[in-house]
Amino acid sequence: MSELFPQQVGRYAEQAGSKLTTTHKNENVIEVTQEKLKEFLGHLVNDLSTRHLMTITGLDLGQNIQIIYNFSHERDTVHVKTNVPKTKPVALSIIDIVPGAILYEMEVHDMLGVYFTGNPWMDRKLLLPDEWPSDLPAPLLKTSRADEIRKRLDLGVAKQ
Amino acid sequence: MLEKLTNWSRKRSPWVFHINASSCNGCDIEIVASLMPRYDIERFGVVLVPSPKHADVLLVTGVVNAQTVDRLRRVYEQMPEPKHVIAIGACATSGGVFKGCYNAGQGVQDVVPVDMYIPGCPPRPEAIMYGVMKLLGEVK
Amino acid sequence: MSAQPEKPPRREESAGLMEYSTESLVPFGPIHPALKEPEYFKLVLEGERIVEVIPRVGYVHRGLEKASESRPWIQNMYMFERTCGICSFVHSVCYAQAVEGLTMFQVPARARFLRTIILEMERIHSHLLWVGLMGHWAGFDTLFMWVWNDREVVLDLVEAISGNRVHKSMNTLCGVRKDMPENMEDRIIERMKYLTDRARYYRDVIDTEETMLARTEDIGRVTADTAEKLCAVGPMARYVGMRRDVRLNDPYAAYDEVPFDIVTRNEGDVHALLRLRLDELVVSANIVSYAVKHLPDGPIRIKIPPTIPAGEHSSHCEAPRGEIFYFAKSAGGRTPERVKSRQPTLANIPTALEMLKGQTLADVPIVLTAIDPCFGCMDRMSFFDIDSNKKWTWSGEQLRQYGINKYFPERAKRQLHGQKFSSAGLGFKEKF
Amino acid sequence: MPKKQIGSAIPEMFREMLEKPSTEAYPFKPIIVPDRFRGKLDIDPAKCTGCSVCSLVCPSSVITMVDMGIRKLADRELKVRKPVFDLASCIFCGECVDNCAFNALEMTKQFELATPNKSDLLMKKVFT
Repeated sequence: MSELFPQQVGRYAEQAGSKLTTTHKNENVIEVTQEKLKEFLGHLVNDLSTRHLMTITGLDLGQNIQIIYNFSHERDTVHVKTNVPKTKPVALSIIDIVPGAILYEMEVHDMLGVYFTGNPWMDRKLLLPDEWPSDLPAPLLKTSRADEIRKRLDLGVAKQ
Repeated sequence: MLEKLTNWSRKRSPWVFHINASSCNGCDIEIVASLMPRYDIERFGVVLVPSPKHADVLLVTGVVNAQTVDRLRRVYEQMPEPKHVIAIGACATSGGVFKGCYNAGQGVQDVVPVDMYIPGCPPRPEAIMYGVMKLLGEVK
Repeated sequence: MSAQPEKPPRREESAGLMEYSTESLVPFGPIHPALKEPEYFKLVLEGERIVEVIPRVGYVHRGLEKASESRPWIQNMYMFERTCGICSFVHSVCYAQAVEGLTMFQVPARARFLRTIILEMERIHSHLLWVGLMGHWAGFDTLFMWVWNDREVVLDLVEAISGNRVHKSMNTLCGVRKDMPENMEDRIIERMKYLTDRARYYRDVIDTEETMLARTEDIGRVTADTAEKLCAVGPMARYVGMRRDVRLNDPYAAYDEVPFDIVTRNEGDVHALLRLRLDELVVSANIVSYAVKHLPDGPIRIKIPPTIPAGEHSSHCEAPRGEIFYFAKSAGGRTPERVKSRQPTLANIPTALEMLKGQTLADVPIVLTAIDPCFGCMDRMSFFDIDSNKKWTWSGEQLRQYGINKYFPERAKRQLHGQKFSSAGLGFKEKF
Repeated sequence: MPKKQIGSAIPEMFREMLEKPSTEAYPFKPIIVPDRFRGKLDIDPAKCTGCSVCSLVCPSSVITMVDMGIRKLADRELKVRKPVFDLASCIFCGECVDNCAFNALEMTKQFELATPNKSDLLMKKVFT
C-alpha cells in the first residue's frame, strides 16, 4: 500500500501538469499552478484519502510567495507547492476540501499577507497583535525587519 | 499599633496573583508546582488568588508582547496598595532567549516597577520560594 | 478582565448584540491567574447553550520564526525548545530532526534511545499535569494534589539525567549532550513501576468516582468524521477511534526498535480522554523501562559543522498534545533561510470549537482543559447581559464553583454551611 | 463497568495520612540538588584566556567581551579581552560550559539568585 502511494500521487500530479519528486525518504514534493491546485487537492484528499493536513507553510522567494500544503499519509508526507506573485498575493482557499485548513490560512495571511478568497475569517487577526500598524509589511517577508517592527509596537519600552 | 498589626499580617500571609505575559508555561507550572504538596508554599501563608483586586504581590512571567503589555498595566493598576511585583524567569527579567524577537519586550521593569527578580529558565520551585521569602523579609 | 468596563464595547460586539436578541455574548479571557497562557474566546450563548465560538489566539506570539532567520542553527534549537514549557524536549527533537535531514549525518543509536527515554518521560509528566488539572476543574482537588505530587517523581528523574526540571537543554544537532548517569537504570525502572501502579489506581478512581463521572461523561462529544475533517491530532484524534500517532505511523528516534502499541478509545467524550491519557501513561512507562534496559552502547553525539547544506526538509513528532511539525529550509549558510513550526494546539482548536458547541457554560473550562491546551484562560470572564446592558465579571474560580454547584447541589449547600463562601478564599485551599 | 460510588478515594486518603509527609523542609534545611543541576554560571578568571568562544555560542547573548588593555608578549602586542556575564538573561543551557576549551566556566549548584537589583546579576568577576 505505502509503496503504491507515491505512484498514485505521481499519476494525479501528471494530470495536473506537474511531476512528483521524492527529495528525502518518504517526502514527496509536487509543484502545481494555482489553477490546478484545487483539482489536484481534491483527488489527493478524496480519492487517496490523504485527509490529514499537517500545516500550511508560507515562504518568501523574492518575486513570489510560495505556499506549501503539508499533508501526511501513513509513512508518507506530501508537500504540495504553489506560487503566488508578491504583487498580487491572492490564493484560493481550500477549506471546502479540508475544513481544518481555516486557521492555517489565517496564519499565512498574518505572516505573509496572502489573501485566501473563500475563507470567512480573513478579516480577523490570528497571531499578530491588535495594534499592528497596517502600513508595516507582513513580518515574515524578507523586506520586513525585526528591529523596525519593535520600534512601532508598544512593548512598554517606549513609555519610559 | 494598628500599623504594626497590619504589617505583621501582611508579612505573614501575602496573597499572590499570577499573570502570564506571554510566557512559555515553564515558569507558570513551576509556580503551581511550588503550591503542591512537595514544596507547599502555603506553609508561609502564600495563597494564589484569582483576582488582582485581592492580591498583595504580582507574579509576572514571560516576555511582555504587544498584546499583553496593556493587560499587564491594567492588572497592576487594579491591585490595592501596597503592591509588589516579582519578575520570575529570564524572560521577565530581561527578555531571555527571546531578546530581539519582533514582538518581545526586554523585561517587565519597562512596564511596571519590579521589586524582586528571580532569574532562571525556569527557576526551581525552591528558587521561587526563596525569592518570595526574600521580598517578605525586605518589606517593612 | 475587570478593567474593561471603562472601555466601550467594540463595534463588532455591539452589532452582534443588536442582531441576536435571545443570544448573549461571553468574552472568555485573556488574563487568568492560576495557570498557563492567555488566550481569548468569544462565546455566543443561547440561554445557557453555546452556539458559536470565535477564537483569538496570539497572546503569546513572540515572533520566533522571524528571529530564527538571524540566528545560528544550534542557537535556534534552544530558542525553539522554549516555545513551550511543558513539551519542551519534543520541540528540540523535531527541529533537530528537520535539520539533521539536511545533513548527511546519522544520529547515533544511543542518542536515539536517550531521546526516546526523555520524550516518554516528558509525556508522562505532561499527562500527569493534565489529569491533575482535570481533577481541579471538575472539583476533585484531592486528585489534583496527588497527581502533581507523583509528577515530581518523573521530574526528579528528568533532572537527574538532564540537569533541569523543565527545559532540559539536552538535545543537540546529531546527538544528545548528556549520557545516562551511572546506576540510574534500577532507579528508573523502579520509579516507572510505581507510576504504572499509580496510573492504574487513578484509572480505577475516575471510573468509579461519581464526582468525576458526572462532570466528564457525555461532555465534549465530537464524531470521528468531524475530527478527521478538522485535522485533529494526538489524543484528540485517538479518543474518537482514529489510529493517528506519529510514533506508530512514521517512527522517529528509536520508536521502531521499541515494541509498543498506541491506545485508542471510541466513546468520544471527555471521560474517554481521561482514560486514554492514563492508559497512554502506562504505555509510556513501559517504553521507558524497555529503552533503559536495551540502551545500546556507542557515542552519544557527532560533531557537525556549523553550516548546513542547502535544501528543504520537514519533520513531525508526537508531542504529548499531538503532532508537531517543523520545516527547515537552508540556503547553505550558518543561519536558516526559513524555519516553520506548527504546534498541536493550533491544530486542535477547530475540533475544540466543535466540542464546545452545544455545551453549557458550566462545562467550558472542563472542555477547554480537555484538549490539553497550551493555553487555559479559564480564569477571567466578563458577562454582558443584553437586556439590562449590565456587565459583570466572574473569575475562573467562581466559574468553577458555578459548575460544581450545578452538578452537586448538595455539596454546595454543605460547603456554604461548613465554610464561609468567598471567591478568594476558595483558592487552592479548598478540600472536600 | 464498575459500580459508581462517591468517595472511592477515601481509603487511599487515610493511607496517605499515615505516610511520612511529602513536603520537604526547604528554607529551614538546605536541599540536595542532583549532580548535573545547572545553576549559576561561574568563571575562573585565572583560566580564562579571553578567546570569546562563549560569547559566540550563547543563544541569549549573555556574554559580552570587554577590552582590558594591551598585553605585551615578546615583541607582539595582544589585545586582552575578558567576558562579562549578564546573568539576568541567562537561560542556563550550559552551551558555553561545553564549548569552553580551557574549563574556565562552570555551572555551580547555586539556584538562590533572587535579587531586588538587576545590577547584582551582572557578573564582573574578571575585573577583580
